[in-house]
Amino acid sequence: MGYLTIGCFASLTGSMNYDFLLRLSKAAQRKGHRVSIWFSGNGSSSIKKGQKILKDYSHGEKHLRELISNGVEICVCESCAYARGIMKEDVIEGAKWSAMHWFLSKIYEADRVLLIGGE
Amino acid sequence: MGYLTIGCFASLTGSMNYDFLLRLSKAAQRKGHRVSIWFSGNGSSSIKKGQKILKDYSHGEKHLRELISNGVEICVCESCAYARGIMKEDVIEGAKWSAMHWFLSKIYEADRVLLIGGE
Amino acid sequence: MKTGDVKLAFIVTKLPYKSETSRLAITHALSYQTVEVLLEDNQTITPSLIFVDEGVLNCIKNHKSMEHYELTSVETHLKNALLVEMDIYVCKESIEKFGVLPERIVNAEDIGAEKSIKIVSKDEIKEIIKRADHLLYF
Amino acid sequence: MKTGDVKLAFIVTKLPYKSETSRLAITHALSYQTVEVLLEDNQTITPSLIFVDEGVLNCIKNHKSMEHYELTSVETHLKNALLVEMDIYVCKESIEKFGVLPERIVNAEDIGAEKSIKIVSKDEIKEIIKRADHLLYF
Amino acid sequence: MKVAVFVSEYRCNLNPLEYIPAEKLGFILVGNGVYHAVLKENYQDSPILQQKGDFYVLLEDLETRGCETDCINPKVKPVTYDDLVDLIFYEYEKLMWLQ
Amino acid sequence: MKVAVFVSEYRCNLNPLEYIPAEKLGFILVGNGVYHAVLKENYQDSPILQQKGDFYVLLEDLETRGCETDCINPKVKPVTYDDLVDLIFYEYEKLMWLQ
Repeated sequence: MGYLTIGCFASLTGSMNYDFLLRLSKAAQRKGHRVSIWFSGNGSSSIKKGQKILKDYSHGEKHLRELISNGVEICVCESCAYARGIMKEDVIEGAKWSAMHWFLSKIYEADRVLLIGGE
Repeated sequence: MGYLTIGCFASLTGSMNYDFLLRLSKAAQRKGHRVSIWFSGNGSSSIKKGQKILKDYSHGEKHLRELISNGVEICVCESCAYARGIMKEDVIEGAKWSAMHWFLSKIYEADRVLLIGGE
Repeated sequence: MKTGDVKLAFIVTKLPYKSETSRLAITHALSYQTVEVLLEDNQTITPSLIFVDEGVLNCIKNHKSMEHYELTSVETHLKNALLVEMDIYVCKESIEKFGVLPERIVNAEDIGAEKSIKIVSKDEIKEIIKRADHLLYF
Repeated sequence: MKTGDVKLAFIVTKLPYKSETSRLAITHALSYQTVEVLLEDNQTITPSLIFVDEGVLNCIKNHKSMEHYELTSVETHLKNALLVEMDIYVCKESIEKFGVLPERIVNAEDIGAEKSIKIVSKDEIKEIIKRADHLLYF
Repeated sequence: MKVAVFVSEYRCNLNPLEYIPAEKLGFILVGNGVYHAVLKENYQDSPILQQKGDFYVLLEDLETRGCETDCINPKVKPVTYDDLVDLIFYEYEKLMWLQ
Repeated sequence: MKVAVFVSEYRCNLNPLEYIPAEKLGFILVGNGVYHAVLKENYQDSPILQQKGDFYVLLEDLETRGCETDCINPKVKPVTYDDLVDLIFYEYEKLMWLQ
């Protein structure tokens, strides 16, 4: 099976790019592929725990937790998170907290790389 | 003097629209005008306290506090904030927490209205 | 103190779902219903909700966002706006430009509302905008 | 286990400052310097940083973002990349299209770096991209 | 090089496509990119569909926006998320997200 | 109606401008909108500068991007944040943010 590394720079709420990422990762994982996800830029707010589920807004926490429990590696850019007032203890359990080289190291191993932009 | 009501839908970090809002509000307030600011959509994360100041990222907390202490009214959309995992107690002191009709009521009184978009 | 009615034009120029833009335009317009708690008795706000250019694509029926993404559709918000009899306008030239047939636009009858979305010309929209006290371009 | 060198093309197509896009392209490319802590001895990464289309406007000198907005400039990141001798390419056709003179582009001499930004043709850029193992379009 | 380009916007700058050295190019229409598959602005195919390559549209995103599958341009093949995964791993080698 | 249009992007959809019933129109170039004031893409003025109206560019944003003030198109008047406030209150009545 293959290995897909995704970089997500899109913001959490209201951006369907983030919803796309969650669905694509689930589908890839379900088909037996390995998946790693790097959250950077405005994407870094996605890993905050305690997001209220309002039906008017994308709510990814449930999906992220499911991905993590199924073996998908998820990591957030520590400086991007800090700059948004998100501390290490705010991050959902099982998500990693690292510097940008984490993403590069996952790209090293990957068969396919998709960078989802933030604009 | 005049009264300017601004709606800010742009996200905090990396969006220079937010920096524009801060500078424009300061200039208007300095010239003796009344200013109200409504944060909605991705703009709602701007009012989170404890934002780390990193020189690579826009950091508005200091400017928001200054605006508030100079009499600028600042309010965040409660449902937009909730959806991002931001609770009422996370909001910087002096910022208001209300529903969308707050913005409309400030528009009612305003001489000029500027809605800064979030795309 | 200002009194009387203030007319607001909420003008949607963006596509649905890329961001929250069009959704927030509708929900902000809808909030006029409760704004009286913050106004005096002789103060009122009247919103118009206007879809132009790509914004008209918000008004197509049968959004399946809840099924696929567990997300309230823009269509649902639009129907809420119809149910409270807000004035809603869609630009005729824009739907023609994109090849959207008028019957594909959300309509009041489907939900038993009294007031329909009006498909009007660009010139009529300019007249409505001209009468507004403030413009809110989303 | 994979060994050897992996070539990454960081391709910047966006303007500076609207969002963090171009800044993050450079800082992510720069992080190759410390990635060895996460790799084995026989594994290396070599980035190229490539500016095309509107992206070339990131490479203009004398950004005053710190003076006006207390914000590190994209130019500073670019100079850091030059100081560590990263390969940086700017599309010749793009700077010509926007009427930017080559002397307005950040250069190594100004900061005492050895390696300069290279202004190269679109065809050369396609060759560099062709040799990359992965593409990162920012 | 076989490159899959994800198109998630309706208005997008196509200039970056000129720098892709691809023998095989596929366009995957997702998000608001699905409108390229169904709209005929001023009676014309979208500039994306005038590119040389194969075209796919994500059904879930099409339906989210109320677009009907019988309006899909005949150049474009409807796909699901599961199909996308196969395209990524078995049909293309490099991926690009067009903004 | 006197309308000031804030332009904060370099690539932007100008169609919404067709719906503004303005007797007097001003374009205020801020953020990445400042490039309209200084670039001549393919030797031409930006489509924004080809609109009918007055043009202003925010100096702080121009300098942030390394653009030189002697390159400002003669159609465009450089302004500061303080000037902007006066434009908003004394020259125009309605404001629009073009995205």
